[in-house]
Amino acid sequence: MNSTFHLANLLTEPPGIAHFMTVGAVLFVCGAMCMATKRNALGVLMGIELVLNGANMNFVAFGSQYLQNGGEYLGLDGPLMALFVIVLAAAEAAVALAIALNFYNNHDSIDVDRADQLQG
Amino acid sequence: MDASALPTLLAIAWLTPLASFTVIVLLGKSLGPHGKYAGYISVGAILVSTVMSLVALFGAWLPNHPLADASHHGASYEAGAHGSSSPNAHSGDSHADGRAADAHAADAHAADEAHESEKPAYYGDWYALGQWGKLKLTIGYYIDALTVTMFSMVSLIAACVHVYALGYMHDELHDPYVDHEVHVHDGGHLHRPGRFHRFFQYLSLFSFSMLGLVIAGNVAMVFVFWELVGICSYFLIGFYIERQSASNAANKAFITNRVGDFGMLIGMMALWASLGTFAFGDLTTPDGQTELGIFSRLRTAENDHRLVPPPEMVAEGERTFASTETTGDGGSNAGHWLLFIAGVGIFCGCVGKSAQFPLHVWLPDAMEGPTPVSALVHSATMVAAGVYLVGRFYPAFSPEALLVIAVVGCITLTIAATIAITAVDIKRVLAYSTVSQLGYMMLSLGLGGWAAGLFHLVTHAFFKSLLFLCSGSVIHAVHSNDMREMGGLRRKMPITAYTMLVGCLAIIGAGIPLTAFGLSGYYSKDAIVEQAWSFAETNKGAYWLLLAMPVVGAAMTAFYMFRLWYMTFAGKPRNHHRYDHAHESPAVMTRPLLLLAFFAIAVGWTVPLTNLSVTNLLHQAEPAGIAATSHGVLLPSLTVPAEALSHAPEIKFKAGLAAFGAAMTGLLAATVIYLWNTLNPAEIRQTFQPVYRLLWNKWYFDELYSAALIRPTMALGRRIAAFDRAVIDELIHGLAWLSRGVSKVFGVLFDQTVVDGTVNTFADWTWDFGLLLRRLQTGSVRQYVLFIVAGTLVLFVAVSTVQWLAYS
Amino acid sequence: MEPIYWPSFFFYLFAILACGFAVAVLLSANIVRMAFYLVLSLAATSGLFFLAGQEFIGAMQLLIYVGGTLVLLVFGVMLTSQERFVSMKTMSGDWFIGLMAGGALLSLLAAAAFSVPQWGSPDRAAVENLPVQKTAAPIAMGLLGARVDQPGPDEPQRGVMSGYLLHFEIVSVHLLVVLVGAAYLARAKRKTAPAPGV
Amino acid sequence: MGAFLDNYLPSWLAYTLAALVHIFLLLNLIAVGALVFIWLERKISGRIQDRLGPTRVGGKFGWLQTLADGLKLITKEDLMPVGADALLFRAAPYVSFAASVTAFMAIPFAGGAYPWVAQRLNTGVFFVIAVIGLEVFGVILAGYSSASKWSLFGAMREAAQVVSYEVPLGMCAVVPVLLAGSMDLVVIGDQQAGWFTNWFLFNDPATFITFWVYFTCATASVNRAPFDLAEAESELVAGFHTEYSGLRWSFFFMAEYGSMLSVSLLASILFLGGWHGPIPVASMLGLTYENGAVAGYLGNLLGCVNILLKGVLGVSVMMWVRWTLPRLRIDQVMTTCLKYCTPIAAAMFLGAIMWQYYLPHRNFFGLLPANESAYAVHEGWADQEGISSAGAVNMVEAADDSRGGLAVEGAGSAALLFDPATPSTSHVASAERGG
Repeated sequence: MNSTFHLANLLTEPPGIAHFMTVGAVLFVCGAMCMATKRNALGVLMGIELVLNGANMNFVAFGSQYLQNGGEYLGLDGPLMALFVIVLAAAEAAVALAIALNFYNNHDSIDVDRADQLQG
Repeated sequence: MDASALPTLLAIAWLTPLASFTVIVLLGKSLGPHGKYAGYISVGAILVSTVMSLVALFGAWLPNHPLADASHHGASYEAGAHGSSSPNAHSGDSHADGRAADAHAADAHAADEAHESEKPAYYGDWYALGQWGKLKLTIGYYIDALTVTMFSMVSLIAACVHVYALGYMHDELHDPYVDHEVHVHDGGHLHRPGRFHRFFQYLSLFSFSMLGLVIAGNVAMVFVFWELVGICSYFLIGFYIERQSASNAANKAFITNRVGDFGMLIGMMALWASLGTFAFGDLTTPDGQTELGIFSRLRTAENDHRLVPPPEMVAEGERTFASTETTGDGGSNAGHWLLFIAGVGIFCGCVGKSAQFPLHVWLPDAMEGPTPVSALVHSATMVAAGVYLVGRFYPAFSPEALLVIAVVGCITLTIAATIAITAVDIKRVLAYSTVSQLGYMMLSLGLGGWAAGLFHLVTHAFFKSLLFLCSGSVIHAVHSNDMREMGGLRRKMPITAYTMLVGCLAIIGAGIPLTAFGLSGYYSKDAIVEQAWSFAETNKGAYWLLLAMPVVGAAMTAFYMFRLWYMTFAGKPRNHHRYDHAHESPAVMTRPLLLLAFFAIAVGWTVPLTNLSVTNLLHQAEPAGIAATSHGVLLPSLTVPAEALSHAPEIKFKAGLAAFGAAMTGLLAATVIYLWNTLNPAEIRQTFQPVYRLLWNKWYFDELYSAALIRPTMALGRRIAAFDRAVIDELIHGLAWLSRGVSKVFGVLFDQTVVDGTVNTFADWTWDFGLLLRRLQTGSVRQYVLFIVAGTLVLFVAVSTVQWLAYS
Repeated sequence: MEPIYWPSFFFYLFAILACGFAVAVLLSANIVRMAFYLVLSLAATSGLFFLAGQEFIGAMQLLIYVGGTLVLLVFGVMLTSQERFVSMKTMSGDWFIGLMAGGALLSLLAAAAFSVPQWGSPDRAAVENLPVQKTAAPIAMGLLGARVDQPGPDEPQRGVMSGYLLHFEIVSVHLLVVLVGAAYLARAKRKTAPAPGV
Repeated sequence: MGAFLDNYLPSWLAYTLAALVHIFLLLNLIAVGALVFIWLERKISGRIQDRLGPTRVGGKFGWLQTLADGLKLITKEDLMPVGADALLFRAAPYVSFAASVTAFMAIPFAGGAYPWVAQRLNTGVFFVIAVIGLEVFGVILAGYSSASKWSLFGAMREAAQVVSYEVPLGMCAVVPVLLAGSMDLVVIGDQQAGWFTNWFLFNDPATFITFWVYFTCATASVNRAPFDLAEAESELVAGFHTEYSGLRWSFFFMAEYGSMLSVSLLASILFLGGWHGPIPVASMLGLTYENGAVAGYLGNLLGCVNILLKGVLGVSVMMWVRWTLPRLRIDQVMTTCLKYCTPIAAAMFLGAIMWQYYLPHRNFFGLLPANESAYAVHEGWADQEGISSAGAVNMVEAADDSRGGLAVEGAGSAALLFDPATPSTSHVASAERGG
């Protein structure tokens, strides 16, 4: 109901979707920054995981009954989507890791800045 | 058994031959040695059909629809005859007549049938193929007494023919089969693999097609099976495809039929365009509405089932015949014209299929097929289809259309009978006899004798199949078709000879005049002559020819039939080589002959102690409203008398005597000339040389068609081809040359400067832009991520700005 | 004063843990520590999932993500953990640009999150009176193709709201393909030529 | 417990107290358990090797030996290699131990109307398996941060092994879940109430085989011999804990013994009837909550003893195996997992489904009719529809069946899912859930 943020009743008010979304946003941005700043391929991979988790947080938040305040409600779609994201993230990690290892085998390095043969 | 079982029973009877066909097509020669078991499968299938049809008739139809007593019919004749005594009365009276007859008939029928119009019939759809706008195509059924009768008749005869063919086609089991009539280049005979299985495969398909035609519930389905019957006959007539004559005959049959089908399509379109339905019966749609069928539309209950063009037909007709004059009472005749066209159109199809003048030429040539096929084609299937369709479509024929039918039938029966007199090929005699008998049927239907015509169809089917199978037996024995090489065969093959004698007696209508005892043809032919008599009495004038011709035809029938029998079986053998070679056919061939002979004798009888007879059965199916006398609208002087009127004793007496007298005359003449040899046929031939030449050459119909149609068409085609080569090809070449020159000039002037320049400029721009973009393509994943983030931000900001600008 | 709402307390606890370790992942230069922080961050995230009532998703997060994916990641780290790759410095310029963009994005997302009133805190009494929601069975039914939570709009028959059976199958096949593909990519290969210019 | 205390104390104090009591009990269980198990292992190994084992400290059986060892370890110097990553090196043992303890949070020790469980979760099975799997992180971090190649090798082996073995382990755990139609451990345990014939172990041949596969995989996933590649002393000195000493080292062992106990408890709940003995003594004596709180408490106590006995039995079997079988090579370990355990587990999963589909409502290899009430699906929604069958297959069947009508009864199904009559607490309980 109240979109303003009161420090006084911080612990007496239930968290809403916005709170979860904020956490998700932090995770997302951290992940994106990881991808942008890490030179280690596995660091980039970790950034991706964080980004996916940030996104997942939104799915879960919108699919949760406890956070409902009359807004959008995904119902069962929320957790199911989150589940698919988790599973696909696992698959993605496996493939990315395989790529990273291959890259390491071929270049003796996992610095993504060295993987720039495709530059224009 | 409940009457609701009828569609199922008949569907089984209908589809079993299809199953047999499918099995044989798929397995073919692998069925036993040389495909021998294909024959058993096919025979089994048609036997199942027969049993199912008979179960449908005796188990499901008759218990639910008891037949009227013949004596009641007699009573109704009285009433009908009464009405006919004032034929010139106002047309409104004739309804009263019809209804009087109806009332009597109603007593005779089951008590719950309050109305004569409510003839028992079952109709519905099994499966809807689809609906395109108004056009709805379904697989449906329309089952009434006629359907059941036809099913029994067709399947019974087909079963006999199948069994017979097992023996007749035995040669085809040899591998290789030697066709003695085909000569190959080195002077020998053609050797080819046996086609036993293929023959039975076609027979099964043929039976399936004919049964489908009979059970069909709408015109579209009828047309489909109509064409299937046609293609089956094509296959079977051309069974000995290596023989040039067989191939030609098949083509001829097929193409001639197409001419008739063209007319039929026109008739179907005329009906559909104005009525918007193909169905015979009224159908109830899933949402509970009743869609009236063709018959209900044309003969509505409000109009006492008189044929009145429905309003939409009048409107359609007025659009089609914009300049039609209106009748005196303000109404338009347009609807009647349309009805006439539809009727004649449908009849055109029947003309082709039932080999009526002028499309009769294919049927005699169809003798090139194996004899069992001829038997089937000539009795139960192909040619019966046309007559059946006229009978089925009867409610839609206006009196004028009926007159056309009658005239065509009359011409056909006369011409065919005269040709049959001179033919020497045993099968050809029978073929022209068929054409002639079909003419009788058409004549009867055209004159209002609905039941008589269809009754003749049934009786004729039995004795004509008998006759053909007998002739097949003879051919099988002597290996020749030419009667001049036969003679005296009755001593060698008595069963064949005497069953054929039965057939001959049946076809000439042998019986004790003025009593109810005779062979089957006796009843049906007399009924036709009675109807003709009734018609001629009602409509004076030139219509008497429609009476005279059938009577004369009866005499000719008797003459040529007995000429055939005497030349074949009586007297002394003319060719001893063939005579010595002759032998009686095996049991598998003669048993069907005996069965058919029994039917040829007895099918016209009423089963003792019951009312069961084919006539009574057919009366049950008589379409609503046609029992009454009807009057022409376009041709006001035309009156089609009610069929009941023809049973009046005075007509019966005269017609019976006339028919009997004619038959006896013909029989006597044949006996005198061919048995006693009192008169020498050669001398007679000499005397009537021009007439004989005319008849021998089949009235020059083939030559006429050749000269009038085929040769002009060919000549025209050659001219047009020459024109094509000389003018059109040259024109095109010139144009091509011109285009090439012009394009060369344009290529230099325009293409290479303007078009190429534009394209190259664009390419250069793209290249430069690509070089620009290339700097962004750093290959670094991390920078790409930054681009994505930046892009997201820009997108957000842009959208927000636009929103802010738009809503603030 | 109202009594403390304990889920709220735990929310903030886990949120601070998740966000803090996520930031630690970002700021840490050591790849192994990054992995460690990531584990903790994701575990805290799964705690948040539990708090949101999605116990199944939370357990899955622990099982698949933390227990599977990240172990795999650490495995990869170890396979490639040469001294020079463990701590790779990033250019300060990159850091600057990244932080600028990230800060902007974060502020944008946070602003978006709090800009919709309906996404704010729900009524406490209403939330406390909610019955415990069973999560596993509806999800399982959803994966098997039957939606039991949202029946179609006033339509009594089944299958109006279709479930996720097809998606489930696609994901399964996808996983299989990934398995095969990863095994192929990572298979032992004999090096034919030395890598150019290490 | 928190809800109970809430009536007498301020809310925050009540829940804090409840949480502390739970933690105290669980930590004691693990600590005391570890003490007992270490002593037990020494005795068992001694007997297997035809020795006596510890005999002196604390009297006849040397039962104070472990305590003495513990004192020694506490007083030992805490060493750390020079090149070690200090933070991770220090954190690793606690990560392991924390994971091990957390698993106990969701394990019930008695069922019935008032189950003895710190936090009842409706996805308990997965939670426990997931948390047990986390223990490996401590091992991996320890191996990496020790800056020793022995440790690193051990850690890598551990990583590969644990990730692989979680697959068959999860598959095996799904079979009882399928039979019970719930992932709630309390529900699964109570489904097997009554005589031992109701145990899922004896439900059908597939579950019987599944149990042994589960036990193998559990042994592997808690890193016990013959799968203890991470510490293989013959090759890697001591594997991941080569560089550890003193209290940190002992934490690893507490974690290991805790994990052994938790997988054994999980095995007994999933397959061996949990807190229900082979003979239903408690219900025979009327020790249920229908006969009053005291009787019910006694019944639960009996159940608690029961499940702990089964857990100890499981741990003892693991020790027996350890001192009987030689250690496998790493490739053999992976082969065992990927070529044997996983396919067998998958086949048994399928077999259990088939069995359940074709022989529903039968127990003990299909010989006995099932106790219908015990088989009512406890998720709260199937009960009402009168679906009295076990297993996910039948749930699916019921969902397919328009008569069963899960999705059919439009508004009804929401009520089925969020059934207020289900004996569970309100959202306040999620405080405990979080803790």
